[in-house]
Amino acid sequence: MEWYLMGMVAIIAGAMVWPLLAKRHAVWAGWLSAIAPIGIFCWLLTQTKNVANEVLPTWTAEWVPQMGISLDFRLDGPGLLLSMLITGIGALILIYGGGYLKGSPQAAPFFAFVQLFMLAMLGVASADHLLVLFIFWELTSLASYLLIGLSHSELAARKAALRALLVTGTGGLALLAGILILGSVGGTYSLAELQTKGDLIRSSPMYLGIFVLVILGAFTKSAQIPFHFWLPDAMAAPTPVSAYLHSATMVKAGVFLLAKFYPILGGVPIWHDTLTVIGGVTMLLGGILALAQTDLKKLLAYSTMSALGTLVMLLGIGTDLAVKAAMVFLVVHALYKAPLFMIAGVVDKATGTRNVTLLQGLGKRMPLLGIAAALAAFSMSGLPPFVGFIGKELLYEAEIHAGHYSLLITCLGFAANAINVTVALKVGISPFRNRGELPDINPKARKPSLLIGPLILALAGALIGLFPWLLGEGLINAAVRDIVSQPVDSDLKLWHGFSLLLVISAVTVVVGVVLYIFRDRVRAMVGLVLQKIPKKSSDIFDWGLARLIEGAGMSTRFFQHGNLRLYLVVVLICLSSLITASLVSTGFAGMPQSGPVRFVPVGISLLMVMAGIAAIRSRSTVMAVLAMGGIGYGVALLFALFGAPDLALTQVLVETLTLVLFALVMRQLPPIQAYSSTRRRATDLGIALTAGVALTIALLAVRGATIPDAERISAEMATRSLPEANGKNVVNVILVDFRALDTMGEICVLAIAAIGVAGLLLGSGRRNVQAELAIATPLFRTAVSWMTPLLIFMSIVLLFRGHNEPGGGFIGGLVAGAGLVLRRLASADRPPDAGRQPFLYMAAGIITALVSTLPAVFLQRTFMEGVWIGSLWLPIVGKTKFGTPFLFDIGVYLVVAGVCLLILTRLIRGETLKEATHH
Amino acid sequence: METILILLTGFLFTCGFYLMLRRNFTRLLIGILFISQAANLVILVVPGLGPGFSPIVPDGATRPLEGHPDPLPQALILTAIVIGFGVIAFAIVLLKKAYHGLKTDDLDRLKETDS
Amino acid sequence: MKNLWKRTLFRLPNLLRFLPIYLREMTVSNIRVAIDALRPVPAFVPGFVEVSLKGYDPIQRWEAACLISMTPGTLSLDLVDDSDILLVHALYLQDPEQTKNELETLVRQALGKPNYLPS
Amino acid sequence: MISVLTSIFLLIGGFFSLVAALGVFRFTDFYSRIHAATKASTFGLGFTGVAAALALGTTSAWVKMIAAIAFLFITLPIAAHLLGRSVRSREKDTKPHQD
Amino acid sequence: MIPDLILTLFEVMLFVSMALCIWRMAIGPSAADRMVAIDLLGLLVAVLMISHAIRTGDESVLDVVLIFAVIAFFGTVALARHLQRESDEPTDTQ
Amino acid sequence: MTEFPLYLCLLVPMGAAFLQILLLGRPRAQRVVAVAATGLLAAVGCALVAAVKTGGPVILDVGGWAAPVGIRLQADMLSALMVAITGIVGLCGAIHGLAEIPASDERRGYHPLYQFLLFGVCGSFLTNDLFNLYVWFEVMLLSSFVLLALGGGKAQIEGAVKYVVLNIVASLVFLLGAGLLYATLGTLNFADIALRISEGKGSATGIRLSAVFLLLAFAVKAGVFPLYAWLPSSYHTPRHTISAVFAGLLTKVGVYALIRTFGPTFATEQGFILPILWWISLLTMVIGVFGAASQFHTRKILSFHIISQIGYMTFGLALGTAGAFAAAIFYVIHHILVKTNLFFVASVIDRIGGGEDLKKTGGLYRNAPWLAILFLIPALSLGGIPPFSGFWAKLALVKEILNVNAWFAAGIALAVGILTLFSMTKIWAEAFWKDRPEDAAPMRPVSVSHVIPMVILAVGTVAISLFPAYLFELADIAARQLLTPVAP
Ligand code: NA
Ligand code: NA
Repeated sequence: MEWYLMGMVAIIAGAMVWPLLAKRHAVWAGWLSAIAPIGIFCWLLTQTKNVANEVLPTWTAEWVPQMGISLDFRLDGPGLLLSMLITGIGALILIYGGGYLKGSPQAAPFFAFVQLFMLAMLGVASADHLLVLFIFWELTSLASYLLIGLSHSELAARKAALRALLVTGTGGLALLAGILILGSVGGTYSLAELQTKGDLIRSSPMYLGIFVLVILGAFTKSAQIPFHFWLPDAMAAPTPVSAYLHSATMVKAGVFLLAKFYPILGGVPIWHDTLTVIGGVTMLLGGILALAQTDLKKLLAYSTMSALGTLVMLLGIGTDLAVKAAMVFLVVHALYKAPLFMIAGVVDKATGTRNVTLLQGLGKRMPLLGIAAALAAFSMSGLPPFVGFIGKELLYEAEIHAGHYSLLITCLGFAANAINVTVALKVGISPFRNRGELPDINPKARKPSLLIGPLILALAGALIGLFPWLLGEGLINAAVRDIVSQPVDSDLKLWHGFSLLLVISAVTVVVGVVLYIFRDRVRAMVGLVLQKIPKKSSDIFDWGLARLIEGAGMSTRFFQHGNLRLYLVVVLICLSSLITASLVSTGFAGMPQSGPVRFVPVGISLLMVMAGIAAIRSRSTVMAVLAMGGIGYGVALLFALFGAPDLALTQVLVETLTLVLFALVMRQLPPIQAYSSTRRRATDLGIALTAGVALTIALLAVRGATIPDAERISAEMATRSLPEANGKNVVNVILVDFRALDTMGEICVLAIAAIGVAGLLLGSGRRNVQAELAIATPLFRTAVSWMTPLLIFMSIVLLFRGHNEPGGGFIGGLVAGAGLVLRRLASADRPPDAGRQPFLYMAAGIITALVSTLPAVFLQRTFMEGVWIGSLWLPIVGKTKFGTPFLFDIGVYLVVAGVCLLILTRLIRGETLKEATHH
Repeated sequence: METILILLTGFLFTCGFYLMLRRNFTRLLIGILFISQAANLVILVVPGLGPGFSPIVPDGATRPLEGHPDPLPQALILTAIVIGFGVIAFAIVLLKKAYHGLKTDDLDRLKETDS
Repeated sequence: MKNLWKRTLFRLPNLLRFLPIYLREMTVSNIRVAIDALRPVPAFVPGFVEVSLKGYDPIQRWEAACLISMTPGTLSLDLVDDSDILLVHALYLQDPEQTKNELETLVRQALGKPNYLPS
Repeated sequence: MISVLTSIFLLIGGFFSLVAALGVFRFTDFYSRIHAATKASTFGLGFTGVAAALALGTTSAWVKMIAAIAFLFITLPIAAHLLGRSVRSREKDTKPHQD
Repeated sequence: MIPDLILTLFEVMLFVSMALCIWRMAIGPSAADRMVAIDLLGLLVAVLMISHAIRTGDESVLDVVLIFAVIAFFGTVALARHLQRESDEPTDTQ
Repeated sequence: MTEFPLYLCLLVPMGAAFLQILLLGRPRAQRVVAVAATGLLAAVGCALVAAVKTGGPVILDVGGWAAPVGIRLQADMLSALMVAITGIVGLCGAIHGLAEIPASDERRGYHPLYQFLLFGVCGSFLTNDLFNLYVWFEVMLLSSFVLLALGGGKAQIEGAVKYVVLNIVASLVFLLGAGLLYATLGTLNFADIALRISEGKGSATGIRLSAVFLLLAFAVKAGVFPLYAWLPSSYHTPRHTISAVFAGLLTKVGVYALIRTFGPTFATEQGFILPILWWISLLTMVIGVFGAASQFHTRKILSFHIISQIGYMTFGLALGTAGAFAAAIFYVIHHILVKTNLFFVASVIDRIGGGEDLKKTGGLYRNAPWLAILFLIPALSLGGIPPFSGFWAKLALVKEILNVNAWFAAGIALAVGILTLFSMTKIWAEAFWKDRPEDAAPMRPVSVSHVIPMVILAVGTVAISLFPAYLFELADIAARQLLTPVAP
């Protein structure tokens, strides 16, 4: 098995190497790339004995233990058979493809993707772990997508590739689901183990689900009705690809999968009925559709579909004989279909057309090709002594012994076989017959590499026909044995003697020939019938896809309408419903606990309500902004009233700064206009009220049961603040010590905001414009020249006292910032740009904050732990202890001051410059 | 007292929501400000209000007076206020810029970048 | 502005001497406003007067402006064209010339004679 | 004694605050409103501040309140100056402005 | 030590004052009027804080008052500036 | 000193931000710092993963105040993984930025903001404290606001308005949630919250209400249906570097917060929250992929995909089992790598293909076959094609879904997969396969800095694809540590 896997590695390595060569020397690339698959093929030949004797090559390695996935490979009968097709035909296709695509830009990707595909197929053929198998399975779809799209300039090719991908991809996902369920039911993903647990699976309630999902995977891959439509489209791929993927190997993967699952899922009526019916219908329909074609590749494609139907039907019948017939037919079909495809490609290349009604006389021009074509066609027609004859005999035998519907099945099979004969004649004989004028041949079509593949395969068909034991004892018996899970021992024979079968065979050929003779009339008739069919499955698929995309577009436009107001409405609705759901599910904890009502806050609340109503009702921008300021001051007052002086201070400062910001941009925003209709206003009010009421009830509910103070983490903070953190102002100690990390983030937020504001405003005016500031009156300047130093002084006092009394870095920084900005405002002679100064403040602040964390690190203490140096008595401030938390607070102070300075000066300057350029 | 202040915050929230749903930039901003004021107030009120003095250790004591208000929500609010200031400062300038770039302050006309 | 602090210190005694006058003026001013605010119809005769601050340096002008704003019925609005003429809004402007003189006297009382510094 | 004094100061402060607001509310033109706001409010805060300093009786309370009052003396006239000036410059430019 | 009645009386006076301010703010008519009103409102808030300090004896509130007295000026400056520059712009309409 | 790498994860971006502010106006130096700092962050992040793998969660009580009094930083495997991936994505973004970000943006503060963004993201991942998380969210959010609006294009500003407003509202809801939770439980530390809830402290109403507030806030940040609107409005508007880093990291911080909060912390609320999340996630998957299927603009397609994929991640959370958490964590890591990479590819498509409108671009397969490969790796991975990392992520998740016999959900998850693949093929077919239209905008040169990040991320994706066991192991550890929080 190692050789096999090393071969796979060689192939994937080749997929990376040979494309590089193929750009210039495609033929060489073809020959060289065939080495690896030929090597595997040879190794496979050595293994036939072992496999026949049930000594199966295996290999295993751990891969993803968490998912229960190991790289288990195991080459059983069907696997060996499929592997030989993949490598044998694959090698020839690579050689053929090198010749076919010489000089084409498609050559390089062809080699890359075909070898990727080959790897994937070898994986499918040999994987024992179902998920590993699935991985390779999906890779085949992917490779197929890329290969169908090789002629990607054409829309048709892109569409065909997409169809194939979507159909097989969807099937693949179904298969994955089936595998996962199967794995959980069977307790293992090992095919070998599962094959011994067939009874368990079949009796499981999940059986039907598994079955449906698995056959969905198989049917889409093997182009069974109604998923067949992607296959004829896939003929948009270059011929070597069609020959390999869409006739010999990939489409067989579905059949192969069914064969592998037969011991697990097979032998149940539903399996039998479904496969037989779908397979039979596909077989017949493929044949009939083939009759309507004139394009060589389309002809072959539909007949391939018919053959796939046959195979599925045989696995449905499920008798030993049917399975055997299936396995034989699998090989037979590959041996004639692949060469016919390749021949069709050469014909196309030689003459520039694939239309059978136009082609003739090629036999004289290309005799060797003609021989190969004839051999393959005879095999396809089921004439002795070709292997096709053996296949057909077995087919009929299986069909006749199919049980219940054997007569019907046989008739269906008869029809399909007869059509096969017709197709064979059309493809393999008709173009080569001489009916007068000989065509001109493109010399590019005369290359040994183009001929060797068809010849070898066609000859192999003849050879095996003559010596059927080549195939029988080793391969077929082993494959059938592993599918039906019991030893079989029957030889393949070319000659069964004169029997009913022979008669049927003969009649088949005769009917086929007759159909061929009247081919034009038949085609017209079938065409007429097909026209009557209103909707084909490809149409349904396209229609469905179009509706899906349309629906997707509609849903997207519905949800992503671009209206911010409605986005906010959605948020509010979600909020209200979540609150409602929570309250309904838990109920109220109790009536809200409320302390004694105090007169002042109640009054303030009433005034705030007044301001709020004013803000809503007024259409004056100034009014709205001032009302907002009023509310802010009210909140500050409430903070002060409930023992939060630090908060009140911060709130007052921030509120003022916000007011200043608004004042600076207000003029550049338009006056408030009444955009909304009255009705919409009413709706909005309703929504706002709903959300507001829900929120209020939620808050009251939470207030109904809060945790006692003593159990809060703050209790410990209050106790430890002075003794351990050397600060009397617990709030400040929390900010710079207990939760200094919050503050660290917070100063960053401020710095970011400042940089953002500066960035947004950068370049919003010309540089070096001298603008006289209307506000910088002499009186104001004089006043400010007093105030700035005072404010800075106060800010420093606030900073130093912060640890013990209201104040601290933030508050101090805000005051300092206000002072600095005032000074800028008052300077009449230049625009108030602070230049790099605020950035330096910010940087200095951040580095100070960072440095304050270092002593602890150097002293081997915890990150950001306070390190205290000693205490100092300062005027006004009093006795204060100094340590890293204080240093940290200085950092905060610097950042905040820098931020205020940057934001405000940039705003003022942007505005001023705009003014200056306006006039 | 808490109940009354919760009702007040509810009122502020409602005002804020309503203002936010208007189509003007200015009202949107003011709506956001209302909501953030209310949110700050909520954090102070819901855990319970103090009697009026602050959580500062008096001279000679080792911990704040008995019955002091919870200092932690105060610290949280302080952080939230400052962060809110940064955010609002940016938002104000952004909307100013938006008005200059898009030549409208009607939010309903901002539909170019969606699907 | 360099000598701001020095000059301020230099003038401190002057300022302290002036404080009582200032407080008196303010009290009167406030009572008048109070009366008018409580009256059914305020007895205003509003108007503007221009007070000359010629010879005073910027700080003194500022002091003068503050002083005038805090005196009864008058409010400093602006230095006209940023010069040394202070525009004052008065509430009880029966006689503009008299008001102007009163104000200029008040300023001189408070700030001393102008230095006639070159401006 | 101190409490009586405090009470009196407090009430005077309240009274002048009320006067300021009444003025702003009742006076008919902008200039008279700003007159009221500037003068009476200084007194309002001044008296109340002294009352607080008396009531608390600490040095720091006195320092803070005197500083606050001093600041008001500096800032309020300038604020009035700025507001009044801008209104006047508007009146010069345009006809009386309705907001 | 200060009679509760006096304090309450004081606070009522302040409330009335503040309500009047808000009223003026709401009715305008000019932006300058509204600004004067908010200016005064800020100051009244500070005054009310002082009474709280008297009630509780907690001096820390006085720091807020001090800063308030200083910083309110800053707001006025910006508002006045807005007013000044608004003169040549389209104005708010009621 | 085992916690050394832990706080280095914060010090590095913050120190870098400091340097970048100092160096404003000196772009060369800034660029060096940007790459060096992000590289260092990536290295430190990986070191942290290694440290956690060998020694268990790394815990640091900041300032020496033992949690829950102080803020605890905690690097369990989940956090460490997220930080490491943040470093890697940050490095890639920094390199891509070298080629893309114009000098004008650098003057506007791109470099410090970028570092601040990473700072916020790392902080969010490392903190074990609810309010501290709020602060980190804000750091991250505000820098993202600015980065989004940087450059000030019309579309950018418009997108930024929606992004900013909706995210501000979400932040306020978060703040409320944190406040209510503190009122109810008296603590902010995650582990302590879990402990107190399990001890039966706090009112059920309070706990539930704060839980739904947090749910709403994180759902907006994560971009979950129907709260994702800000994302497709804005993510396609800024510079590619910026949208790539956003696409990789930002929503995932929301997902991370959801996992952290509703995984172990609000254990008792799972019965209430997870069913909601269950349906929401399914809708997110579907509506998101519908959006992607209907668009014809590379970054819009990719943006809608983010939403769809978020649905998978939150569904992992909604399942509520350790295995599903592991799957969700795996999914997050995979998606960050892949999605960032796809945005980088979109950047190069924009340059070579002449725009982002798929109808007006093409011919890349012929013009830039290397780009085809670099696109296919993340695209196939996103589409869930085996054996790429996206397949493993979906496989793990679907397995968990099937474990609870949720057939419908499994069906949706798989069906959305095929639509994902469909919309990826749209980019492939239009931009790569289709011939270049005559009127396509001219090609612009591509520099090495455009390509290096794609290669780094593609190598990462391939590594996860071929050796998923390593990441699964880490995800398993992460899920287990997540569900057994270290007691405060
Ligand atoms: Na976000
Ligand atoms: Na994202």
